[in-house]
Amino acid sequence: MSNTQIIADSFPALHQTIGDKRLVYLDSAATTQKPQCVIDAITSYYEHDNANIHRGVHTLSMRATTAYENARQSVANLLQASRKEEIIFVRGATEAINLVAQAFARPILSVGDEILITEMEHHSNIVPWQLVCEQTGASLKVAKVNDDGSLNIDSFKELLTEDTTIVAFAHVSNAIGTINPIREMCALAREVGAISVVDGAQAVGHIPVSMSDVDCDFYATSGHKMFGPTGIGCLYGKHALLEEMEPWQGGGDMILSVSFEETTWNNVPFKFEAGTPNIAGAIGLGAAVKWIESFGYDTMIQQEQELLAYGRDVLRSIEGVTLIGASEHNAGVIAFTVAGVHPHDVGTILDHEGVAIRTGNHCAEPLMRRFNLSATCRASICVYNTRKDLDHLGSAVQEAIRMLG
Amino acid sequence: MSNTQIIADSFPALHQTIGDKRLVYLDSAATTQKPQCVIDAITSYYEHDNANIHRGVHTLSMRATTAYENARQSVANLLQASRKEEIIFVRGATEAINLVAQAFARPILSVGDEILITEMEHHSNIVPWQLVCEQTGASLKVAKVNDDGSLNIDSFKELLTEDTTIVAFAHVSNAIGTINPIREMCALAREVGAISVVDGAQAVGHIPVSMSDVDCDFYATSGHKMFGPTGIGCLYGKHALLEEMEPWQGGGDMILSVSFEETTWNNVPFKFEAGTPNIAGAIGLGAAVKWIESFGYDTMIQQEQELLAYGRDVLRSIEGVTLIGASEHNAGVIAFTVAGVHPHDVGTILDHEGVAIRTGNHCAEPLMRRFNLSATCRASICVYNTRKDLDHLGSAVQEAIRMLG
Amino acid sequence: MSDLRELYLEMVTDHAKNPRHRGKANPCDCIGTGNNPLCGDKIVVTVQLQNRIIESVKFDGEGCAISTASADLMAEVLIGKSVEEAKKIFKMFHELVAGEGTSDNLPNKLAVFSGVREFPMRVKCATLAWHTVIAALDGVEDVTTE
Amino acid sequence: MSDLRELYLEMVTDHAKNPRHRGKANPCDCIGTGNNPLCGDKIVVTVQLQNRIIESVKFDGEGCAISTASADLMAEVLIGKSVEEAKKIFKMFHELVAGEGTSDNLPNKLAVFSGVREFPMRVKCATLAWHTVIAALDGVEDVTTE
Ligand SMILES: Cc1ncc(COP(=O)(O)O)c(C=O)c1O
Ligand SMILES: Cc1ncc(COP(=O)(O)O)c(C=O)c1O
Repeated sequence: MSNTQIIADSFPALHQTIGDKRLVYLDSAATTQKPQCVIDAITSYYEHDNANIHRGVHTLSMRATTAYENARQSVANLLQASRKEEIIFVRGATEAINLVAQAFARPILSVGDEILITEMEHHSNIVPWQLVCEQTGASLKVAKVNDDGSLNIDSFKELLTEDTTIVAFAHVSNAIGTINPIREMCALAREVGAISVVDGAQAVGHIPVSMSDVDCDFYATSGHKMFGPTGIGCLYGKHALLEEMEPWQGGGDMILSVSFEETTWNNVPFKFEAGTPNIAGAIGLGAAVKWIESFGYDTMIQQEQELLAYGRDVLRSIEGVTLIGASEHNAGVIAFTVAGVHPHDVGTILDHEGVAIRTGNHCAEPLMRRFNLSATCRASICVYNTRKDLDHLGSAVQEAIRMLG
Repeated sequence: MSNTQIIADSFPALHQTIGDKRLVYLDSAATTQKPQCVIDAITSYYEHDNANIHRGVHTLSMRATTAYENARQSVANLLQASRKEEIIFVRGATEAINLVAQAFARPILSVGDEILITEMEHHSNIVPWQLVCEQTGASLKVAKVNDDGSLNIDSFKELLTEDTTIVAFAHVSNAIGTINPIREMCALAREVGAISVVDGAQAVGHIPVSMSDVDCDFYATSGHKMFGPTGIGCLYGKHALLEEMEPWQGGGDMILSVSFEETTWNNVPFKFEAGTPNIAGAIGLGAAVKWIESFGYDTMIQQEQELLAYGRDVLRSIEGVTLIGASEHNAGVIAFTVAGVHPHDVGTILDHEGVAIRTGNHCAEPLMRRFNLSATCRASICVYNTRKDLDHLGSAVQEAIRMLG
Repeated sequence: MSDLRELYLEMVTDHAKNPRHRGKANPCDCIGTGNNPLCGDKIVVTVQLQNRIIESVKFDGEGCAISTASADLMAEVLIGKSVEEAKKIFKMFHELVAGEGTSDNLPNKLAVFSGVREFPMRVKCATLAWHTVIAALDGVEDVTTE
Repeated sequence: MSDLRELYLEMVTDHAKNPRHRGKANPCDCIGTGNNPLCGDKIVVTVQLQNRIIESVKFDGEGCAISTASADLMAEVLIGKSVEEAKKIFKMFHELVAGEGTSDNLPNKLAVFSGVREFPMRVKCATLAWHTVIAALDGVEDVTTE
């Protein structure tokens, strides 16, 4: 049995038909499907260990606490963080970035400070900075994107100045798949004394990510995009920065002691995990990390790159199809348009053929505008996809052209 | 088969032994166990419908969106909100209260404004207000608690003045179980023009809660305390207030349109749900609501009150045991101390007997201080408990006294 | 599985490809902007009124086949109708595409959208122009179908 | 299931009930405050030093049996030891209760805490006083075991 077959077998949701067509899931950039081991970890937690954590003396609470903290360690290992306390569990990349914007940036920003982002950011890495700019008087700068979808590094360098306090950018673009040279970008940020925030939502689970190598200050991830459950994600932060920061939310577990006169914060990472966290989510994420590790990034990259090249060929060979921002260093995301057929109609027709893609602005309106588009079609690839899936994509697109083109 | 048996059967985690003792779970105020239907709803979502919501044209995305929005409707029905848009999905009660403190209170508070809370609040309903007081210069007032654990309503009335901007209090105390007269308290708040925020974490799933009856402005709940999954909860807010408020977090789904010059917020409730939400969590919560409804509050109250009375009797009959704050209007929470045995040791010995209770300050340090205690034991009752469970509690406490008393 | 051909009837694709009412009403008595974040589409609807009778409806902006055809056929149908009639028609149209009503009392041309009921994700496309024109008539500027 | 009697040995319960070293060292050369949010306990440890030799250790505050007995026996063991020896003993003690080491090289009296290793939730109780005294010796004021 092929590697691909083994993988496909362990994802229950992939084994279904849409109408009378086999499901071809090419929307993993929106959310990945979950391997059985992740689903089982959640079920098993609820069926055997369910309890609140950290404050309990009883056995279930101890088991739940251990499982939750082991998940933190697993994530720390996967990301090659130097210690598990650098991993804060949040709802997802969006909350992670908002946490940095509010708890780290807001207190230190004022008029004259600049935040540098790029034209290819997801709304989640734009709006939190717009909000904090409005709150503090800081201003937002935007580095340009080249026609091929790669970052215009000259524009980035030009806008990176002594006034730049924070630099925030995607590791991998969700809309077009560009892989940014984040190590170099973080180094450039450090040179001007700026703090780097990397939006890794689309990277983890696809390409290796190492905090010790990248040397960024913050890194945001979403569990549901790396084979884990919804409602869980991580913020990595350098320990020294996390220590300095004030908490963001207040509540249980994030304090050492509360009186009406004075409240003492708990240690990192608990200081940032107010209230009962998504315990089952963290445990499911831990299982997802184990799955990624057992599969191995080498195989992953090789398969996804191979499928990316194949998928691009399939689409390029169809008259009327234009690929958008198909850069050289690209993850498995193929953005395209079809002449004469609106992406939304393409999406409906593809769905009818069993092919699930995403259409629209992909929460990246400014990037769409950069390419003079209001919407695109996006097929995103994951290890469980096959060449056959991309063949289906191709024939479904041809069907769309036949119907409406 | 008795009602109680039927319930007990549908909670898989309750069917286990701790060492060689049957598990007696009396820690439901920390988190409730989950009925099989909730676990199945989560599993089924991941195995069949898993997709990101709101922006997809394909079938899975449509199914996921429908299930997620149906869950919102279910919660709205359970809470008797006037429309489903008044329900915002959050991580839990803690995040709900922080959302109100930051997105509603922070922009309107300034020096001279007062926030009134009570001595029996959970840290999650204290610290967010302390933070916002520090940020705005507003000040925190604290209504007293009587010796029997009930709210001192005179103190509450006295502290409620024209300067009071926000009043925040628990529906049910997690530490001692007091049920507060929230309808009356909200009416008093309205009289002075204050906004009422009710912390309902311990109420929903135990006693009926009706927004249309209570007429509060905000109401916070945690899914994991009402038979639902971890990582999900709701903030109810009056529609007009939610409309007025600025968003709290920025990201995907909470905006209508983003440009670097201007960003337009989405409608309520999406404005407050930035990023991919806990989709599986919301769907699981929807299933929990269905479970509560099918069980019915009448039966629930009757059973819990009966068990409360029985449990109090069991403990009162043991020499050396003192009940703490055992008020007349009480939910199924029994707080107690054992002469000569520290609560933490009680907890360990009970665990050894299979009895799971919580010990410590229960995230209610100020209340502990009010009773001159640093910690208590807390047995909390849920519909799946039985008299036999409470008999076990009694004999385990006697064992603790034998060993250390 | 529902049939795609019920959604993309020839009349729909024809109006989508060759809309007759693109542009801006002149004079323009009211204007509305609609937004469907799902498609990334925006539409501007302009109306010329005379004594609360619609003289002309025009729309502009890019959209999918369903929303374009719907806007165009809406314009066709609304000309000569009173504001009140327009609202009544919208109500019935909404019920039709949401699967809660029939096309019995609707202007004939709108019946081609019956197929939308089988595609719930497309209901917003079919109703965007309608929401927008009603908002324009009510004097509200921005609407969204999400 | 581990045996409770291994946790609550007679020596432990005796020192918990009748601690010999409650109070405040006088003169007090260093002081530390420890905090175990799990029990809601707080402990204050005071130390009298003479040329980096511990002359006296006292503790105050309320705690569970394990943390009280551990504080009391710690005080007993540390008297006469150098700061460096104290740190070494703590390291071994921590390994013992965390289940990573044995009591072989530990002062005899501390061996009674071997049972703690079977109760992971109680490790923090057994080490609170130790963390606090080390912090006091290092000049750090507040510690927590969470
Ligand atoms: C690049 C990027 N950043 C951030 C996010 C936001 O992630 P989430 O919605 O899980 O918070 C996404 C998800 O779409 C993304 O693709
Ligand atoms: C009364 C009360 N309020 C708030 C909370 C906080 O809930 P969560 O930890 O689920 O955010 C709790 C939970 O312990 C509680 O009992």
